[in-house]
Amino acid sequence: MSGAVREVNEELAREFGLTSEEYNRVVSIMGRTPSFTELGVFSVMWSEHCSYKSSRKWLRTLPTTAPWVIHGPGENAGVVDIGQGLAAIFKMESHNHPSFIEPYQGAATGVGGILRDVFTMGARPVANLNALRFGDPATPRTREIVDGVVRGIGGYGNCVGVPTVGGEVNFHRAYDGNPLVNAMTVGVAHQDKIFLSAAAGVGNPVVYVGSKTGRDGIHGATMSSAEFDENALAKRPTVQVGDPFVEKLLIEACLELMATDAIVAIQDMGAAGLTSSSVEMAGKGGVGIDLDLDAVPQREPGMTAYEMMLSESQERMLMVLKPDRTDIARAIFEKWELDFAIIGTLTDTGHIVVRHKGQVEADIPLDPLAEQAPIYDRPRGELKAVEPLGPIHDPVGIEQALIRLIGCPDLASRAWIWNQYDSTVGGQTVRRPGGADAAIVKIEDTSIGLALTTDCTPRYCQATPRSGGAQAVAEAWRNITATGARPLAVTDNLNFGNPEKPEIMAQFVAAIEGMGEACRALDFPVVSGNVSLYNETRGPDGEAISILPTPAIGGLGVLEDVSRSVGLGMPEGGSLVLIGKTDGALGQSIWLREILGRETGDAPEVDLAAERRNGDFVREQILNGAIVACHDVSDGGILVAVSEMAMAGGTGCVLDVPDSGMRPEAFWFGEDQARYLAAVQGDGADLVAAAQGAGVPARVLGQIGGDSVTLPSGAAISIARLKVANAAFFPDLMDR
Amino acid sequence: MKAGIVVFPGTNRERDMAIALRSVTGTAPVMLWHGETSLPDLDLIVLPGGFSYGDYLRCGAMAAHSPIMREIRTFAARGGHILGVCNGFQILTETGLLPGALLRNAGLRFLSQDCWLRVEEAGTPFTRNWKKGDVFRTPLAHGDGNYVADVTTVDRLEGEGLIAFRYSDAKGVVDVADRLSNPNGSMNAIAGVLSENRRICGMMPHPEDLVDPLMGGVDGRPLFEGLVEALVQ
Amino acid sequence: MKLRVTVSLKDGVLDPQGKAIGHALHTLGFVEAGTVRVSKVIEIEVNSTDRAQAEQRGREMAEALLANLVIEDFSVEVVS
Amino acid sequence: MKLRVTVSLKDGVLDPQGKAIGHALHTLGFVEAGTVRVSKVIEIEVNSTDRAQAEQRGREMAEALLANLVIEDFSVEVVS
Ligand SMILES: Nc1ncnc2c1ncn2[C@@H]1O[C@H](COP(=O)(O)OP(=O)(O)O)[C@@H](O)[C@H]1O
Ligand SMILES: [Mg+2]
Repeated sequence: MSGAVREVNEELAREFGLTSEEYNRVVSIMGRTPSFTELGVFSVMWSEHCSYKSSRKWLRTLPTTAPWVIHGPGENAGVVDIGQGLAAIFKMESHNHPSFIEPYQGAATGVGGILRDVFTMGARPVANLNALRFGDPATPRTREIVDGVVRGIGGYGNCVGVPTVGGEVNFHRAYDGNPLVNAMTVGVAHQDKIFLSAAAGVGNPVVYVGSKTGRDGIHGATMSSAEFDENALAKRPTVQVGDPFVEKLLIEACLELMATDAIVAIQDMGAAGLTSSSVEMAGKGGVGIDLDLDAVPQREPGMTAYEMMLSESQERMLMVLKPDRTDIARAIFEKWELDFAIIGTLTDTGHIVVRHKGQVEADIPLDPLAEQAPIYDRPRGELKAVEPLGPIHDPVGIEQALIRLIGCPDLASRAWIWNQYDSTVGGQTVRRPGGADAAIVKIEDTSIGLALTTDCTPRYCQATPRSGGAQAVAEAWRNITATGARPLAVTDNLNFGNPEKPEIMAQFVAAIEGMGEACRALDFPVVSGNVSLYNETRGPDGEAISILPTPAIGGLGVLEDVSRSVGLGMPEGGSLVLIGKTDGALGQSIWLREILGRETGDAPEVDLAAERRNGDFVREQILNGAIVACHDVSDGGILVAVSEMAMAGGTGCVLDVPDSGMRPEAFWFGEDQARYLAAVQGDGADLVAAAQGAGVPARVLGQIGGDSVTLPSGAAISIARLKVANAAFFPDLMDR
Repeated sequence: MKAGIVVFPGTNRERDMAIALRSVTGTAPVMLWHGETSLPDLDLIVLPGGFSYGDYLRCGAMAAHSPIMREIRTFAARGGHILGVCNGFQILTETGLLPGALLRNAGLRFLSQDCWLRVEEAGTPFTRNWKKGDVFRTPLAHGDGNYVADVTTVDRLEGEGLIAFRYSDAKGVVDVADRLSNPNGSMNAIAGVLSENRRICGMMPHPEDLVDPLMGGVDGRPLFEGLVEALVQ
Repeated sequence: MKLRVTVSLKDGVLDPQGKAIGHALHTLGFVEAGTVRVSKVIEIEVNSTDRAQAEQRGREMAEALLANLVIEDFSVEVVS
Repeated sequence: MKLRVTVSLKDGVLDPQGKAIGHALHTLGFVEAGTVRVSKVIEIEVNSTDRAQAEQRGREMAEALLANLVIEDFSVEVVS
């Protein structure tokens, strides 16, 4: 998309991503043909990315409140009360399309963007996480993308000095042409020092800070809402480059300014840059805004109004200041060697007026721009029927299957990835990646710990979107619970295909219904999130391939006393207890896929009442000291979970379970939900009895000790062997 | 012990360092802004980790020219004690206060993991609470920690006992070619070096991130406790 | 024979490193320094006697590996 | 006027990046590739009309900041 001004008509509007009907609505709002810049503003504000036009109706069905929720969706990030007058501020956001085009910069700027959403509210970022989905690992392009994305996330996060403490990774060919890069940031602020984005005070100055504006990423917002096709690579010049050094300065400068009382409102310039930040700030505050683009710090000569309004140059923020405080603010930004410019004022006109070189380039009434934004109730089709599970046989045996599962792309050790992320900077990381089901970060100068996780099992969502959506929420809740923390709230990142296809819309709605149900049952409201649609690739043969539906959940929990958290590693002696009911659900299991090569059957059933009961029991037993190590049972089932605990702590386990009458592979590798493995001192009888009293199924699974995982058959699989099998995948793929 | 921590644009481990120092001294160290042209009365100056100036051009190159570095040279010339960790070590080599240079990690990737360090020189203010040959664990987090110096310099460091720490395995075995125990490929597995007067120490790993059992151990504490004992007379 | 492949950021693409260097030069008193851009030069010894062919191979190397064509341009010279 | 300062690792200092690129080129089938060395080129627009003086200033910039003489060599050209 060039910056050259062209004649405005319906054809241009369509190039900008508006439908004919949407264009007609623009003309009627304006009462005339819009200018080139005005059309640009409408097209980005009404893009899927900014307007949520296909998803809004359904997002509204999610529960968003709880006594501890301070700000739910609608602000830059969600805010929850974590005690002692403090708040956790967090959000997750996608950078899928940019990361396919330029993996390093796409992922890096994704991290930069989500950091800004959090510190713009007054929080110091204390942790980053990322949820990644890549294509078939056998293809060279997947390797390039993995390499670039991991380097990009590390390159940005390490430099800004925010520890990257967790995340998740899956591989599936459905992501071949469309990887998913979802980044999450968590920050901490004082509850009485939270900054919002609604502008106020006619006459107040509008101030631009950060980096200069270049021609980066113009029309990024519309691009990220467009399907991918063979021409995707031709759209390359819109790639933005991140500067984490400037971001670090921006964090420090903003936090320093926030300690004074100069700021009326503040918002990062994210997608659709100056347009969305100014329109949203003025719109939320019910005021008008005049912008003078001559004052905008510019990196390149000859930029047009259109280009400046749509530029997605990184590391920029927009603020409304108290007029008598601009000098204080200027001094702070100059100290940090950042640009600072007064580029406008708030007005009472209710319009956004954009001036450049003596011309009015845009004059748009804000109310209709927001209120008449399109919102669609897109038709929903039938969900694809699930392929029946089919007959089960075990061609390899339990021991062999375990070695294969523990080394497969979805279960192999992720150390190769997290070893490239600084997870300790800040000196507050209590449980690092791989150390517990959720990362634990202490809040400096307090005893409070935050438990953080991201979760989603796309293959379940593909098979049964409703229970897949519920399962993603339940697993996040369970992972937090397994550390002893109390789950508080979630942020989500809903990654789906083309919503104009009825079957995709059906998936989307079913997944949200499942999520909502789980959030309600678990008192785990959604406080922020992001939607990424049109995640499809059109191959050269014209066939559109949609990603697996991937509603990634970012969960946050709190520990009043962080020293009570538990990790995965089992201490020598004592017993391992299985909490929760085992029916041997093999549908959509990893065992089925890796051993029988099938992706069939229903996803495991999610019994939310059992989740709640079992989880509340486990948390109580962790906090009272009975459970000394804990791990939820998820991908790969019981035996994989036992092996993960054994590898984490270097202590094995002798498994001793009577024949249940169930097929052994179903017992050991089935993926029934709502289950935990709990390590206790002694023989486990006390915990089993306590569980019985609470109506929670529990049984002793074995005795902890030794350097092997020993099966009831007597077969001993050494931890050393497990580790070799587990460690190989990433280095073999990436460093060969 | 009066300690000061220098903050450059892009420094990001100053808080970690402050926590570690405060936990052994009981008082908060002072933060020193890179633009300052005079120093308060101090027993110890710490150049902490991070990405001063984004690590652009070469790690530590731009910070080495900050106004405060002139004062720090004077402080060093008067026999002051200086600890440089990670980016701080890089800055010390860029200013010439310590010999050698730090290149890209041999594997060309950023590394964030625990490593083992073997104490090579006991009895310095930085190592007095260890014995020669002691092994301790510490996190490292860097992209450019591959220590190099010309052969003459390395021979001199080795000969004069100016190698403070070497990367090793958990048992203290050093194997320069082994990427598991010498992760960044440093020459002679050198992880930390001393100035001739042994009052300046630069090291890549982060002992300041392992001073609290909650964070997984206290292996880094002896360094800070030793400094307090050495510098409070 | 030796190939020299120069890889630079495309015009208009932000060069954070160049920006920081320019700033540092100013601080050091090199006030005449204006825009700074940083490029990479990759010198490759090649076993070849045909200059034109070597240059062609250099271009192929740049496209396949040395340059990221999304944000970078390159040029190839045969220098000896 | 534009200065071009080329900064390369001294002979004898191992260049891990060059080594990795050489290895990758081989993997991609560029079997003719021998030793690979990577250098940095820093281009600086300068406000000057005197070539010799500009070059002199370029050398000063390199010595002061752009090169680390412990491990690197540099050369300076005035290119326009
Ligand atoms: N899937 C979702 N669930 C809940 N809230 C959402 C979801 N998607 C977006 N939101 C909320 O909508 C608002 C706008 O989101 P977004 O446009 O992504 O923010 P930004 O402008 O910072 O990029 C935010 O408050 C966000 O938390
Ligand atoms: Mg925002």
